[in-house]
Formats: sequence, structure tokens, C-alpha cells
Amino acid sequence: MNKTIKNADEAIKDIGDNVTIMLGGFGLCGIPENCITALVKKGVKGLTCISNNAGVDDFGIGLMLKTRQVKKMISSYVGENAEFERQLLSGELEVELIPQGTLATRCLAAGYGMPAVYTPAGVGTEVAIGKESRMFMVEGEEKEFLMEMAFDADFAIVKAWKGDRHGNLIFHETARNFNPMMAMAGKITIAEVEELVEAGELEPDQVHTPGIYVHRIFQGSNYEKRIEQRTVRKK
Amino acid sequence: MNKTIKNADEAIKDIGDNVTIMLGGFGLCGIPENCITALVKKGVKGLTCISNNAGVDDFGIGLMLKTRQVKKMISSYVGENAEFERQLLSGELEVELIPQGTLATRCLAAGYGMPAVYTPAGVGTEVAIGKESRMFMVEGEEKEFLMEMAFDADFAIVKAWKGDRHGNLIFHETARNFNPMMAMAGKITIAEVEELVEAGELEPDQVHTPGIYVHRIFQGSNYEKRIEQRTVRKK
Amino acid sequence: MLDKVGIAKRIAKEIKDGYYVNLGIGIPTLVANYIPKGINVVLQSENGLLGMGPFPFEGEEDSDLINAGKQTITTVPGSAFFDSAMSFGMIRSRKVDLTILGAMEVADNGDIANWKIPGKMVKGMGGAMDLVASAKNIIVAMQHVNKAGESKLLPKCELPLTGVRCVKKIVTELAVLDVTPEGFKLLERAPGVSVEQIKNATGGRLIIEGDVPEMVID
Amino acid sequence: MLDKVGIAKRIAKEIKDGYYVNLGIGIPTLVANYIPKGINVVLQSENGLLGMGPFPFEGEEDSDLINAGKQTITTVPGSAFFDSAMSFGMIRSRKVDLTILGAMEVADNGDIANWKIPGKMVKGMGGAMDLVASAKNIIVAMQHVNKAGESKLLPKCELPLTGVRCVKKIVTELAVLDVTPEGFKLLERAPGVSVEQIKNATGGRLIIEGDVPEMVID
Repeated sequence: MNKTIKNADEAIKDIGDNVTIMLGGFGLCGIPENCITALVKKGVKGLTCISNNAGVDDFGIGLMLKTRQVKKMISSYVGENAEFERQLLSGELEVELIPQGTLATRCLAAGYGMPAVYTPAGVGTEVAIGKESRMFMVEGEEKEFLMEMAFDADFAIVKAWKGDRHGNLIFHETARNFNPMMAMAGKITIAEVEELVEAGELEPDQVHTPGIYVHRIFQGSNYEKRIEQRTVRKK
Repeated sequence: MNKTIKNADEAIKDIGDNVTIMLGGFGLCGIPENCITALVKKGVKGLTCISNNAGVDDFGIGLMLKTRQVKKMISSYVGENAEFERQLLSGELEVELIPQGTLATRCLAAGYGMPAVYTPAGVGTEVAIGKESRMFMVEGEEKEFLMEMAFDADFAIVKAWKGDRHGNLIFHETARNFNPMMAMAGKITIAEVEELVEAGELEPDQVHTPGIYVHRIFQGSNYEKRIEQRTVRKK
Repeated sequence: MLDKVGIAKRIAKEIKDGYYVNLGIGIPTLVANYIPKGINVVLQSENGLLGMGPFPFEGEEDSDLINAGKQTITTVPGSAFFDSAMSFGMIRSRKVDLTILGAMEVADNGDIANWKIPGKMVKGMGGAMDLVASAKNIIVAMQHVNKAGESKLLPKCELPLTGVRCVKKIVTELAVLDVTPEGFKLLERAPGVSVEQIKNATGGRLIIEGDVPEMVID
Repeated sequence: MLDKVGIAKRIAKEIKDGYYVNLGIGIPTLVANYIPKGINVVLQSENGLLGMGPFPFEGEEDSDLINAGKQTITTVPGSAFFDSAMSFGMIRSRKVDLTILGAMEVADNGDIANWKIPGKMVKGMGGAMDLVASAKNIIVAMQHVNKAGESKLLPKCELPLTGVRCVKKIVTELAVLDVTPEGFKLLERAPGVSVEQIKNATGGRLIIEGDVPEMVID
């Protein structure tokens, strides 16, 4: 099983306009930097992006917002991105804000072949509007849950620490975040890794994402891995 | 956070008659041998056991069937256990046979706080009797799914390879199986491990079950780890 | 007429390069030994392994490393272990390309029964219900008739079902058949077996079009 | 009147031995610095970590290791990383004992609003909706009044809700209050703050029973 390809340009070569893409990462941590650069270079338009955040103004998905390649963002947090917030408030960008756990669980649902899941997140809020809700017994009490549908994404693009040519992936620290979920959820899953190793070099017990979920893999280059909030203490 | 206890006897000291217990393992692989021995010794009765299999006649949960401590088994496969099959066919033992993936997913649902999940397993079979079903669109086609409820177990007893005093667990090879699911699903989760290490000795990226799910942990002893089907080839 | 190995060999020819395959207990397990040279296939074992290898050398058995049939096995380079929820997650989301399993009965609409004979025998469904409910492609390895000579390829299953309208192809000691909307379609005869024999051994609707070739097995 | 550190210090006293705690962005993050000595607490960060430690020493920042506020952090011995689905799984299944978060508004029935000012500001809910919908125990760290002097403890939230009937306790610059079926119950006054001041600053129903003690903060 050899899923190795050359680089990000080759990885995204069949990503056209108006498709739905999942992008792994939390803030700027664990984002597929190489593929984002390639998508900006390619200039595909009308994208629907599913990603917890949208980067910052000049890094991550923020780069694709600036070039107006994104038609719609499905995210949980806008926070640190002024351009994102501006496009949202002005109505230039379609935005669906959903709870972070709902975002993760809708990915999990897709990867696990569950068409829908139930979560209490958003009950009684505007997130619940138009959604089916249902009562279940939890710890002896009736509790309301929303039915949330599995995502249906054409592509998932994830960033891992290490990978092998079968597509097995290992993530590092909190750069794991949404990456394993999304890797499972894409119709086509592209993984960029910091280090691509031979089959057999990853400890099978330590693999986070089994290769069956990954269609293309390449070793990325020039990772900036920018820090969003540098907080330190004195020695 | 120190969840370390002395041994299996202490681990199960508050397990009384007529409770529901999950037991990890697939066949005889990855089963909580020490706790099973302690449960047999203690002689608790009327148990409802959720476990993929029921061991063999003289090992694993089979030991508890022989002593008639089990009122009901919820399993996916009886296969290799003659006493289990006999008690089932004679009606002495209540048995609920459910698909293996449904078993795993109902554990996952409990651990992830999802009251119910949808699966296509068992649609059109006797497994579907009395269950709510629902159509969802999958890959452009209507497909029927059953709604399956999260398990509600008083105790989960799992076996891991390594663990630390916080309850973090690492499993080995296919001895992982149902153990991580069940660890997440018990109201009280007991973990027996082959090797108990100090906090900080497990690589945080390699932990399979975070300690938050585990209430008690101890280092087991005298593991037999019996092989059910010894299949080999000649050198 | 094929023996078990013959059935396994014939099924192995259905496996294509790049496939992820789940093999059931019994004849399906034997299929692993006859996968065509030069193609890359990864075997999934639903107890939590991708990249199942052959049985271990004597003395190298590892009690933590078994397949879904509880047999001691090995892994191949590039393998990965995972828990049961993820295992059935990848099955349910159709990442497994091909499922090969045994059956007691198959109906001509693709229904399958393989887990229970009421009052007599209960094995349990294990992972079979999950597999047949989700797999993109299901091949059944089975005997065409039972010990009493009665057909196991029926108009309707008599035993409790494992799954409905799911079997795509059947390989028996007598024939290779596809399940089509019109019933079993005879594709190949086992060496030395006549169309007439197959007709007599098949309870369900059987479609025979033109000359039915004899199987080629290495 | 308390400053931010004072609010954090007061909330820290609510943390008990053996707790798993999730700290939101802002004042809640500060709480970590004041956890009482001698008790064992594990901090959960919903981006995928149990066992969050203090900020790294200068020069030791690790871009792969951040908290939910995107700040560089460290881990403590016994920590574990996991993915976002498991992170919210453990939150949803109530394994996290205490959630501490900020709010723009809280209503006297426990409703909370903290993610959006229509037409003006949209941060997004992040993990807050999941946390408030599931946590066993929720403490809100917030300002009692806004910059215009208007109460943020209301009979009903005016901003879009984050969750309903979920807040259990509130610590502000003025007071500690429980949310009860009858409304906000005043438990403690901040040093130098009178009951009258708190009355005037509270929009929702306020229950005052007997003498209200002044907080003790180290």
C-alpha cells in the first residue's frame, strides 16, 4: 500500500471550485500549512471550509479568507481573526457557528458511519433552531438533546507529526485536536506530515489514525508552526 | 491524583449482587483475569455482564457462569463456550446477543455522553425487534438504521498493559479491543494492569485511555493470558 | 467440485490491488494464503488490527495478538492496532472494500443467515451483522447444499437472518454466482460440475445465460 | 471590590481534592495559579489535554502545546493527550467535575450568554455550549455590571444564549452568589462592598437571608 505523493500541489490537484473541505487544527496548532499554501496558489474558489477556527489574518485559513476563496465557513470560534469577523458581520462570508464538541462529533459520526448523533450542546439556544430535538433519560432525569448530522465533506486535509506510506498517522501533543476526526471523515483524506517514514517504523500500538482512512500522504516542508499566544514565565 | 489500590479484592469490594458489570476482552485476549478470580471468590450473584464473549468453560467469564453468578449476559458471540451455549439453550441464563459493533458503539456512546446512536447492524433481523428504526441518506441513498441506546453499567472492569497512578492506560496489540470503550463507560471503572508505573512514565501522546475515566487501578499478578486457538506455521 | 481450499483460491481472485479486506472465520481465513502475487492488500481483523500477517512460527505465539477467530497471528509492516469502536467505525463508514464470510443460508435477494439455528445452535452474530450491513462488497464462501443434500441457496432464508439484501457474490463447491435483482446468476462452474448439477442444487431463482465457463484456478 | 486576581482567588477556593477542572479563557485561566496547596487537581483543556501545567519558561515554548486559549503551556507528570471528539466526549459524559468560565450575562434561572453581540461582535461559542450543557458544576467568573453601570445579572438574558438553566454559582467583583430556583442567592460580599451596592447592581431576583459575610481571600 503506497499512498505517498510528492507534495501539496499534487495532493490538492483534484480539488476544484465549490467543494467542501475539512481542515484540521485548533487555532494555528496542527494546521496543514503546506496544503493551505497550495490552495491559495491554485486559487480555487467558492469553498466550504469546515475547521474549528479560521486562522489569523495572515496565516492559516486566514490566507484563504483574504483571497476570498471561501464561500462558507463552518467553525466554532472566530475569535482572533479580525478579517473573519469583518466578513461575517458584513455578510460577505457565510458562516455557520456550531459548538466545538458538535463539530468534533459530527466528524466522528462521519468517520464511524453514524448518520446522526445526539448532543445537549446548544439546546435552548439559536444553535437549536430548525433542528430536531429529543428527550432522553440521563442519570435518572429527562434531558433534551439535539440531533446533529454527520458531516459530508469531499476532502479532509490534516496535518500529522509522523506518518508512513500506508497512511498511518501519529500526532504530537495538542496538535492532534481535530486532525484524527477529520482524517476519518473525508471522502478523500490528504495527510501532510513532518516526517514520513517507512512502513514498519511506526509502533502499531501508537498509531492514532490507521492508514485505511488516509488516501494521500506527503512529507511537508518549511513548517512555520506559528505560535498565536506566546505566554511564558520567568526562570 | 492517586487511584492506586492494592489488589483485585479491594478493587471489587463494593460490587454486590445484582449489579451490571462490563468486562473488557475479546475471547480470552485482554480479559481482567485478577478481577474475575476475585469475583468468583467473593461469590456475588445475579450479575448482568456486558462482555463480547463469555470466556471458555474453565477460564475467563466462563468461571462465573459455572458458579452460576451470572443472571444475564449481553454479548455478541457465544462460540467457544459449551457451558454458555447450554445455559442459553436451556433458558437457565438470560442472554441478549447483539452485534459486536453495536456492543462497542453502545459503550462508546456511554463514554462520550451520547444517549443513543444509529447503526445499520441488525436491520431486518431479530435484533431489530422492538427497536426504533429510521431512514437516513447515505451516499445518495436512503438507508435504514436502528437506534441503539448507550449502556448504563454500574462497573466497568478492564485490563491494560501499562497504567499509572492517575489511571492513564496503554493497551497492547489486540488485547486493546473493548477495554478502552468499557473504561469510558462504567460509572465506576476498575483497571488492572500488567505494569503500574509512576506518573510521568507514560508518554502522554501514547495514552489510550486518559485517567479521568478510571477510578481504581492496581497491578495484577500471575497473568495466565491463555491462548484460545494456538495456530502456528513451521519455520 | 471444489474443496475448501479451492473455494478459498477462487475467492482470492476477486481481491484487487489496494483493497482493505475483512476475512471471516473458516474458509474465508484460508483466502489470505492465496492472494495473487504482486498486489497490495491489507487485511482487517475486526477485533482491532489492520495489517494481519500469517500465523506465527512455532514458539513465537503472542497471546495479545489474535485475529477475530481467536487464532494467534502476526502483523506485517505498516500495521495498526485500534479499539473495537474504531474497528466497527471503519467498517460502518465503508472503508473496508471487501468482506468475505461464511453462511448457513443465502436467499436469491441477497439475504444471509449464519448465526443461529433456533433451539439447536447459537454461535452469536459476532461482527457479522455489522459487516454485512455496511460492506460495499460481500462475497460469501459456503457449501451449496447441506449434509442432507438440501440447497442452502434459497428463495428465502429459513434461519434467522444476519442481514438483508447484502450478499453480492457466492462461491460454493459447485459454482460462482452473483446475486442480481432477478436472482442468482450463474457465472462459473466448478471443474467437472455440470449446469444441471448446479440447477438441482439451487433452491432460489437461478439465471443461466449462454455457455457457463468452468472456473480457472491455479 | 475584587480585581480579576481576587475573583480568581475566590473561585479557586471552590476546587476540591480529586477534581478534574476545565478553565475557560480570561479570568478562569488565572484560577490555576491559586489552587489551594495540598490538593490534587487535574486541569482539562478541551483542545485535547488532561494535566495542563503552568506557562513554559521563556525560550521553552512548544508550538504543538497550547491550551484552549491558544496560549503556550506545559504539562504535568501523568498528563495525556487526546483528540477533540474524546475531549468533548469526557465533557459530555460528565467526567469533568467543574467548569469555570466567563459570561457577558447570566439570568436568575441560570441561563448564560457569552458568545455573541448581534451585529457587533461574534467570537463564536467555541466549547462553551458543550461545557455548559453537560458540566455537573458550573461557576461563572464575570463582572457584575458593564461599563455603563448596567447589571449583567439579569431576570432574563438579552444576548443570544450559550446555555439554559446551567450556571450554579457566580463570582463577581462584588459578590459570590448561588443560582437557586428562587433566583440569585447572595452568599458573600467582596471586601468593602455593602449588601445595598450588590442589590443595586443586580437586575435579577436577589435573595438575601440574614447577615451576609464578607469573603475571606488569602
